[in-house]
Amino acid sequence: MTAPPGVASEPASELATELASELASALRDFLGAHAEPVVPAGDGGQVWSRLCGELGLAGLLVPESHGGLGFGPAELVAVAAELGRAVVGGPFVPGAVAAASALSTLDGDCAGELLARIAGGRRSPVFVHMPLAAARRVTAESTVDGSVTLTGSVGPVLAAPPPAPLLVAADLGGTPVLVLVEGGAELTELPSLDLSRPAWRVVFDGTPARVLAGGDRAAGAVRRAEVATWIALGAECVGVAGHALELTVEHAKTRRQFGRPIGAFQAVQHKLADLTVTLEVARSAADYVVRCGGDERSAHTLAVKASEAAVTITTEAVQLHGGIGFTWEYPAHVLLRRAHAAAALAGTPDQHRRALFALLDER
Amino acid sequence: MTAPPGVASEPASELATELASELASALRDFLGAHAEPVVPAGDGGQVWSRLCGELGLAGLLVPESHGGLGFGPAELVAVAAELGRAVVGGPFVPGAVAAASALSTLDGDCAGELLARIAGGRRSPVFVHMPLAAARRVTAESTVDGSVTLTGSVGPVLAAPPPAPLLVAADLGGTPVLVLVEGGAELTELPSLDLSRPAWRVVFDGTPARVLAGGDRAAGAVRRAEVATWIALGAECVGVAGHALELTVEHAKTRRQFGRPIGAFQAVQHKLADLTVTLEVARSAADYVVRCGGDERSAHTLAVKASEAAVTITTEAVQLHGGIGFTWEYPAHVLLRRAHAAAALAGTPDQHRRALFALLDER
Amino acid sequence: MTGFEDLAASIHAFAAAEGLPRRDPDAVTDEPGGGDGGLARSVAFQRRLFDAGLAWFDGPVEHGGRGLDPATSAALRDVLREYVLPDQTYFTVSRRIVAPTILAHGTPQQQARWIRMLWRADALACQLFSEPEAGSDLAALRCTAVRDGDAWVVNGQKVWSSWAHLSDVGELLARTGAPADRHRGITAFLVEMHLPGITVRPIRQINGESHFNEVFFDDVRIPDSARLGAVDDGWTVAMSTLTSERTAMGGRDKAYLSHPYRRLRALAAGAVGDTDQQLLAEAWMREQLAGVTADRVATAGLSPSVGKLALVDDLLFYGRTAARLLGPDLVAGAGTPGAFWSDFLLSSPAQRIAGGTDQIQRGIVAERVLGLPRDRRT
Amino acid sequence: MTGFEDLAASIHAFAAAEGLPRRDPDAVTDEPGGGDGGLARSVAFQRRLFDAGLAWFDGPVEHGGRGLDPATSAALRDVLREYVLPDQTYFTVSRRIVAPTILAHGTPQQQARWIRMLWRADALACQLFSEPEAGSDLAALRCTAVRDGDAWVVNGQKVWSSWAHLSDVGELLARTGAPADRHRGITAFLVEMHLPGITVRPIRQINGESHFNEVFFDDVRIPDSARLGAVDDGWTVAMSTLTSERTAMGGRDKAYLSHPYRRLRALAAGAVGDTDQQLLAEAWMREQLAGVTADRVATAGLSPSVGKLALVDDLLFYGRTAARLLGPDLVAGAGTPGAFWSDFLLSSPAQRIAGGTDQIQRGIVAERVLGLPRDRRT
Repeated sequence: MTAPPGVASEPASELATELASELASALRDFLGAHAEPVVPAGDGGQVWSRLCGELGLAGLLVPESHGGLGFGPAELVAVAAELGRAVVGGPFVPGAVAAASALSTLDGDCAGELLARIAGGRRSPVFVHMPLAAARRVTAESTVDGSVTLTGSVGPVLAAPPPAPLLVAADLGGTPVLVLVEGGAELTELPSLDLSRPAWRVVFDGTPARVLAGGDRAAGAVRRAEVATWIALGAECVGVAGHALELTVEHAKTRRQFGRPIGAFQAVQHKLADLTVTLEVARSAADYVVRCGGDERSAHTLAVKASEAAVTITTEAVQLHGGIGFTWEYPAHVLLRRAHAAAALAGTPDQHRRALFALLDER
Repeated sequence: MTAPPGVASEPASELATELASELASALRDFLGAHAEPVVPAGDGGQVWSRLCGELGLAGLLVPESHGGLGFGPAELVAVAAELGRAVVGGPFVPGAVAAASALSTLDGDCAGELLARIAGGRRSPVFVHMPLAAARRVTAESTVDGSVTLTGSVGPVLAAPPPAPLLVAADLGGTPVLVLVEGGAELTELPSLDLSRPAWRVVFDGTPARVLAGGDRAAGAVRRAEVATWIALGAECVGVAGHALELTVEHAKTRRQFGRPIGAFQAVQHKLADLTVTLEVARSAADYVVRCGGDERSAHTLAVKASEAAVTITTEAVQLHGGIGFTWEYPAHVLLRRAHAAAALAGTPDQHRRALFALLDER
Repeated sequence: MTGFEDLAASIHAFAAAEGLPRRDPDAVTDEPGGGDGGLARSVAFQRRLFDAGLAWFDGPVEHGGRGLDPATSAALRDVLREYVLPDQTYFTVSRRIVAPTILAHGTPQQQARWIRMLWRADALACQLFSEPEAGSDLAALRCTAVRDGDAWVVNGQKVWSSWAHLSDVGELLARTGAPADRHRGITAFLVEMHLPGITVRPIRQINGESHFNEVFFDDVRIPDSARLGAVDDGWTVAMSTLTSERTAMGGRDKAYLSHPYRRLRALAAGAVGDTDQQLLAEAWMREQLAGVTADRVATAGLSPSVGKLALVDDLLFYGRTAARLLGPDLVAGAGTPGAFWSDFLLSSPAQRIAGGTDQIQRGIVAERVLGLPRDRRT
Repeated sequence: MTGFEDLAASIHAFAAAEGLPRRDPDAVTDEPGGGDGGLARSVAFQRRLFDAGLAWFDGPVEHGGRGLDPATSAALRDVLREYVLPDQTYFTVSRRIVAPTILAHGTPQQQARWIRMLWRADALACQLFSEPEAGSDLAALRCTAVRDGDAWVVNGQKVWSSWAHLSDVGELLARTGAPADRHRGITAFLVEMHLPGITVRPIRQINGESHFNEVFFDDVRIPDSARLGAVDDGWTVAMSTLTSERTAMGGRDKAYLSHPYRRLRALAAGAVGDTDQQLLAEAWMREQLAGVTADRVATAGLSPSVGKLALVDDLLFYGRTAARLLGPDLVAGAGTPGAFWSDFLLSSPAQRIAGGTDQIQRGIVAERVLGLPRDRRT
């Protein structure tokens, strides 16, 4: 068995973990000042834009040689968890995570320029891809001038509105290719569950594109982007779950019924204890990703455990809040929406377990 | 879609249901006097023998024309639940249920005589069969004198020790046959989980047998026996689960910790409430079998819901009893053992759900 | 079954005259949550149904019912369910929760005044029970009713009142004794919702809709003739209402999600993998058993709280299963199955709160079904 | 990491001299529950290991430990775990539960007397905490110790005491104040198990084995020098012991079930269906994460109660999964995987009681981790 591709090939050093925790703490302060309380509707990506401008987060995974922060899985996990916690919008996952991960595997001026664009935050590309989808849905055809045209569609996926260039995984006569689309794709925003971050459907109909890589290099770049996406969405879910549990514990301490805080009732206490265990197992999965240097198996593990934890905890959070949790104004549903959407877009736990078993049974 | 084969083809009449409930009540009185408290070790089938002798239960499903009680699914469910409740041993399932169900579908003197033997309780045959097994494991070969010889093995299965004749489903050159083995099979008792009722491995090695039916009639007889087995083991599980919950509720009312009965603690109350819901859903599944006249889909449903309920409730019962539930002398583990064994021998819930989906998707 | 055949024939004839479409057993059309099918159409239909004598089979004859036994009535409702009816969810509180309470506890005048109107959809009713500080702990309610001659003056706030914005009458619980008396100092009333001093303010829900309301009482005068039950005996009335509510929530008449199996089956296109087969078979079983359990609640004395807890578990399973089957298509936007199930995932949790939270139901099962010692709540 | 390389080399050399087989990462050999590998062999091995300075990496040097930091020690234990060792389960209570308590609360004399002996397997220890009427409610214990000059006289009964039938010393909790004082009137002692008046009676367990005991005290005289901690301050000592116990139960050193993934994988022969693939992948993930969680308990301040609850959930999952994969082979009799898993299904529930029940652990998480208001227990 060859080493599975991952966000990085080395286990995280202790220094990296320390850095990650400082980064998370700075981020939480920033978001505490600018993004709390969680708002029901999207912020149009404003918070994310400020994070890029003020903290350079767009370049999180971009090598320092291309103007980025050059961070690894430890920092990715820490940052994504904080962004999830505050339900931040914007193209963090498809751009700073997926596109940067894919491009980092490639040489060449074009990839380098795109990475610099990501770090600089202008005309940054986003990677549009259906994780774990059964079939590649976009086909490429060669044209006389050496470029290609794309036909097909992907979605729902995370993306960014035009004029963001798109990185697309496509099939060119049986060979995988990674291509860049600078315009001409039709993007439809899907107004749906997660009000803070829409999903998109992207349709290509003879859309011109430029091949960045083909064959094994394309497949490797795509896989790296996928793995990073799973890690980012999984870590977001850890943040969402932690926030939902905190809100619920706080509610249990302050809401009084039958003459005492509802958190003094054993039924509520034990339910919250069980949810704590669920959350901590998901946190262990985040730690596991860092320990494994973001390898593929750990990414599947985080995607499963974190998305299940986020969905369970946000669902129970709504219930434990009673009527108030069921109102539009209270943030419980904002977290529930993000949990479901992130889980859906990361690929279902069933798909991840299936893919993981295939890796385990390879040898 | 043709009507699925079942224990009986008609939905239960109200009269049948009334009869069933009277039968159950008589049986509980009898077992209360002769089989309580539950004993850790097997009783060698003594209680079952008395039930056959005094209440004629061996002939439960045998038509009245052959000396039986001629009952249907309502009574089967009621009786099996009481036998499960008291963890009664003996060849109730492979004999009174499975063999009688298979033979009831056949005409002919031989089948009639075997049914009469079941009702009479002497040299009664038992049906040995792997429910939901992937492949038929016994092959038959014709001999010159018109009978057949069997080769292969089945097990773990419910059976009865020699000299009980065996009904066996076998494959004769691609055609299913139902055969009778009057001797010559090698039976090994498997001393295992359920101390009150061993499982068996049955090996045939050129064992002479007599063909009772072939082709569709054999397949129909086998299917009828299977469906009846699922219903009987499922209903046993309902009885086991109900008994385990009663013991636990009683323990919660009497065991005191922190100055009050543990059943006054909300955590224990809510756990017991959840187990009650689990039990009642399984009881609804038993009712559903009766409503559907014991059809195949309802049998799968009962097998799944009752075995899951029995395993869950007996497992939690052991936990809720604390240390005492973990001792050999206390009956909690006897119920746990029967629950696991009945669930294993009925076919796993996964197998039943798979088979059920195939039926649902047939049309 | 006396009269069954005749009445079934009447139903079919009525349906033919109304042009009601047969319910296609393979079609999946109903929406969960309901209440969006057009009130006027539902009301008009309900009046014709009632006038045809086909709305209330087990109701007393003097109030417009047919006076039939429960089993026959259930069978007749099944016949009616063979047709696609206009949205019935507006009427659940009126017919299945408030009307039975008035029948059990109301004066002959109150019964004559309201019951026929509620069943004929000439009036809609709501419950006025919960308050911001009295949810699960209903006995902590603070809204007061103070006697003033032959009237009562009501002040306070209610919340989570379904359909209050559409209702003509509300079943109000108000404090008439000292707060320390808890459940002993409460009286029930039937309040006309159009009285001066009543303000109804819809609450925007998690899914953007508004079926719940806050209701404010500011010196609202109601006559003593509107009192339901004895003074300070409102707790008895309330418990009877809540039992009806739990029964209604788990009953066949108001399945929160119709056709769960078929809805989910439609999400698994092509060759269904083994895991999805398992999920779908489980969904099918749950759907069948929910019907049996509802019948056992209605006719065999099974605790409505058991039925409601089983229902809640089913709803969680259906939601989770839909998310598993849909994958990314859960967020596929308006008009798709993803949008339907997104709304379901957001709105179904209300079933775990309304009519008593899961925790309250478990407490009821523990104490009343299992006879465990009373938990020290007060 | 100072000394790591040298000590790792020493371990490999020791293992070679002992002829210890390498643990085959693909083999699945250990048994759950343990304690059936032969006490004499385990004891003799443990003495040689201790004398080689390879038994206790993070222990104080004066008691025979190496005085290394936790991370290095954990890494060295991982090196040792590359080999198949004689059954270590006899020693868990001695080394991981009682010895740390003596280190934290014992006098210098008690430490000198016992700690080395416990780590060198010259003595085995047991806990004497639970009583028939004091299980989860440990503060209700009734076994008394009455002062008599420079000694204490102990009377009463203990129960569920693991390995008491093999032990040389027991950590006893006895009532020295009034029963109404509850946890304030309890004192801890280190009782030599061979004293006159002590009777140990094994309890036959659910799976037919006997690792637990009842222990009876009949006018047993113990010197005051055997007292652990201050008079009436035994609760502090007990809490420290219980924390060690919870940590030990969730730790890597005593994984209750070794190699769960490989054991379960071996049950699925041939082409593995999708449902079974899902179950196996889930088992693999749980196995990996249990290791991370145990490390977080050991080094990152995660509550041992969280670790223990996660472990219990894993054990339930493994048992259920084995039953699903085995089908009828669960009852296939002695010497088969079915027999192994049957025993597991019977014996693993003890993990949900020992060291504090699931309910007790949840209470600890609620109060100490989440800071919820104290539940009214006393």
